[in-house]
Amino acid sequence: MHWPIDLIVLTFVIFCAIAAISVKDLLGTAILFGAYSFMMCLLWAVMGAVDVAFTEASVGAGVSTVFFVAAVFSTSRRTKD
Amino acid sequence: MTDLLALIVAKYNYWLYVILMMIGLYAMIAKNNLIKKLVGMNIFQTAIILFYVSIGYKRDATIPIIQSAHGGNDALAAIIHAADYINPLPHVLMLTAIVVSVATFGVAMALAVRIYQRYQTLEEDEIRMRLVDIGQEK
Amino acid sequence: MDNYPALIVVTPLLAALFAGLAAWIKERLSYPIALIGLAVSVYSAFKVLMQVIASGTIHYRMAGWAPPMGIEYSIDLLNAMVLLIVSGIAFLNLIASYKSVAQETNDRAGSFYTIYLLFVTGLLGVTATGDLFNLYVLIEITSLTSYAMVALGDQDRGPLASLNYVFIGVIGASFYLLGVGYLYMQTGSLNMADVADILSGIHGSSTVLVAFILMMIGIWIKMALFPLHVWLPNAYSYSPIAFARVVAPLMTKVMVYVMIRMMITVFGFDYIFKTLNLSHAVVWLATIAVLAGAIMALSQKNLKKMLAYIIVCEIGYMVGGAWMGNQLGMTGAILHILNDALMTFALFLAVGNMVYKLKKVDLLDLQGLFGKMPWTMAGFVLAAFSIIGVPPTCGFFSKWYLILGAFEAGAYHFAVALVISSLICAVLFFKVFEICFFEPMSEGHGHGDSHSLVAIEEAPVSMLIVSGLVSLSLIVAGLYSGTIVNTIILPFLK
Amino acid sequence: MKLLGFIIVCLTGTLLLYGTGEFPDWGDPNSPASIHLSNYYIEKAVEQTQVPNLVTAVLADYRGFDTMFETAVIFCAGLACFLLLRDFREKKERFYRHVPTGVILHVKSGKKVLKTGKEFEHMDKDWVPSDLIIKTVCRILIPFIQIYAMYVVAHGDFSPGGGFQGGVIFGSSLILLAISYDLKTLLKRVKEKVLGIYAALGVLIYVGIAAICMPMGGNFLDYAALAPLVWDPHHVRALGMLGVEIGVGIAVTAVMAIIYINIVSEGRHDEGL
Repeated sequence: MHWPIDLIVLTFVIFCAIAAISVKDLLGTAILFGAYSFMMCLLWAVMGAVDVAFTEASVGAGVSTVFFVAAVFSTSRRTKD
Repeated sequence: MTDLLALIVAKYNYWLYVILMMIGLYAMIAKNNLIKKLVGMNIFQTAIILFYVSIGYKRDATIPIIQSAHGGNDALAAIIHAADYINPLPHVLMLTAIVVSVATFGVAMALAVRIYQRYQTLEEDEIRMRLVDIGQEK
Repeated sequence: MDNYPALIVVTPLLAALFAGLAAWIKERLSYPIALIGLAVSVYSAFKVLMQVIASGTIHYRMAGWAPPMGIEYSIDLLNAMVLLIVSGIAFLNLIASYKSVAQETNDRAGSFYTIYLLFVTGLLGVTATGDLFNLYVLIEITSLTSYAMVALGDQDRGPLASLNYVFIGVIGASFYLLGVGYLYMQTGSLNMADVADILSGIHGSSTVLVAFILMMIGIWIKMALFPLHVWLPNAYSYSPIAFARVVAPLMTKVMVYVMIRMMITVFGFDYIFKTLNLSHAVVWLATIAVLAGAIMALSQKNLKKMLAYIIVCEIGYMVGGAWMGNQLGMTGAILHILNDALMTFALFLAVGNMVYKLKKVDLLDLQGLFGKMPWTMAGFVLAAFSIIGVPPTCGFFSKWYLILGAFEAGAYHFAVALVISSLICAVLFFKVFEICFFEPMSEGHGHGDSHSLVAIEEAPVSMLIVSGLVSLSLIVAGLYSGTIVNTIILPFLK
Repeated sequence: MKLLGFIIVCLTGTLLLYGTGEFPDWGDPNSPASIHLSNYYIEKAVEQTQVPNLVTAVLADYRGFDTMFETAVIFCAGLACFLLLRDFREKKERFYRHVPTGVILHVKSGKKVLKTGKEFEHMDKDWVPSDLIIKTVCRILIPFIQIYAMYVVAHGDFSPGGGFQGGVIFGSSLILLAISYDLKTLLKRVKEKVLGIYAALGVLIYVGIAAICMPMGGNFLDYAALAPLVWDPHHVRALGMLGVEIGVGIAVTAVMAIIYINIVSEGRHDEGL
């Protein structure tokens, strides 16, 4: 029964989303953002959307996080809120 | 009680997509740091992709790749039951949406770097203060 | 060769790619490639319009698949007219912008033309497509190119204005995508015609209502209707003038076209005005938009910002006309798409000439401009009269249809708002004329005789010719508006 | 601002939740979305296009027009990053490190350039002592990532994957080279001009294949019209899709590299992460 897996991954997704927004350090946000994308990719793989999961893994978790970290290195890690 | 559980089982996926979208929308509007707003934007877009993918899902159906036609022998490939395979159309649409969201994310990151080069900060209120100073100088 | 519908959209895309290549190999080649690309596009848009007038709607199947399976272009009268407007204005603007691009983005002119062509491809694609999701992808192309171009203008405020534009633009496009998702969930198809006849069966369901609301909010954000217009003034006044001249007349008008396409083709007139009687609420919203746009334009110190708020006011006209519910209002709205595109283009061409010479266009810098730049100011005056609604020019006729429609539908508040906003526009433009004409150039030693021989420094000839051509076309469009309505708009509304 | 955000979020949230009232149940096979069009794709796509992976079939053939504009979006993002960030002004002063002694030289005049090699090496603001393990592992790993990327592009028809995923993986192998060594080695190996040309060339391959169908008699993007050109007319659609996927892969690779290089070095293409 794959029903519980779906629920567990969904709770992780929402947890990562809220954490990525409320964390005070931008590099922390970058890592949580990567984790959020990876959890979404897991969720879609469970839901049978294999191509979308592959794209999200390579594009969302992979390259977006690299751009994020690169931009944070070019600017600043400091956030006020 | 049981119909409530059935209702939840039937619809929880859509409620969660709405919650995710609202997290993204809230972050985009209320957060002060520009890059935090960008994270909110990306969460907002991935929530819509989750909604599309959950439209196409069929219970106990396999992924939309037809194995039987591998050899190309058309006789065997004739009998394909649509109910066995997941609906491929939302997946196609979402491949486009993911690529569009990454492209927008890359351009927005480039803009954030340009703004930091000019104002040495990414906080919305600090930028507005420096804008006012520039306004007085001109 | 009946591939013209595809040629309209594909030749600018091919020209953009070749210009992108030329930008790296030999920079000077990208401008002629851009010209050829848009010339072919204008020619095929004209041929398609003639074909549609002669033989009705053209159906062009992409990749040869039948409509609901593959993507299909179904070009009817409304499509063909807007396509010709978009490609014509983009082509004329390209001719006029050679010098101003060389002045503003000096070392990357090749890449500027590439993004400019991609923007025009996006607009043409949005107008021509018959598929809901294809419309989303093309809206994304137009938005992405305009995010990039807005940031290239003013060094201080350009990137910030562009980033705000990104956030609001993404919210708008995502709401539209969500609306398409809700519709797909209820109908199972993405082709506009196919969705329309499935929808006629299931009018009652709340999902279709929410889908309609979501799509309208998304389109209104992209159209900068009053409460959602926050991004437009900064975006248009801080972008390079060569780009502002093409985005100001076209982007918002094409989104008005998309709204009308959704109302007529996808959801159907009777669904909107019978089952959910929203028209009164939206006409009130349009009235507020018209008045707010005009009043905010009064308080502006920069000419470009002032024109941006006038665009917000014009959008109120078109939304009010479209939602009136009767044929007169809709005719007025569609005619106003054509007229407003021409008027705004003429205004921004004149502003482009001023920016080319004066670099800064605050109202205080425009002193004595009649003496210095007589031809540009002539074009500006003609365009200003057209916005105010002086009879020979085209602005008057579309306002006339809108007012008639308002009276017929009993929406007197909208008619009153139209008249008030025309008066406010008159006040605005005469304030500008007064600054340009009467106050002498401040030579710094008290006030010499006001009509001293002021050296005429006109804008380059190419910009002048285009500006003059477009200003004259205002009068021609005005005189021929009767034929335009009878041949194109009325048969479409039947 | 926070209160305004909260109000807007609650309003849209209730609107959307009201909308989910009449949704068909999650995952039932006869919801309207999975009856009307998707049955046609599932039953007919394989015999019409000889491509087992239905998603790639619908992506590149039935709705190939969408994917063409999607590649244009990618090309546009790369061009936008180039236009926004790239500045060709040379940096005035440079830092060099004398390898044997570890002394750091601060060269003020832009014209004096020391030869980097055994004796001197470049120093930049995020300089990290070069770690032998990372360098050797990445040097071994990168070729295999690139082979895997090409496999993903080529096998888009049979297994999940295709132009975008393969292009991104190939692009990230270039980024891995820039991170493990430094940006200069990547720019020495892959010139900026080459990246710019490949970005435009990839999309041109896609649009070119689609545009050739018009003079060959078919509608735009109709692969069947390309039958005379192809060595195996029965599989013409599958081969057309493969050509299109290769074009997309090239474009996405170049664009990912352009965006990364411009963001990390803030447009000066000299030093970075």
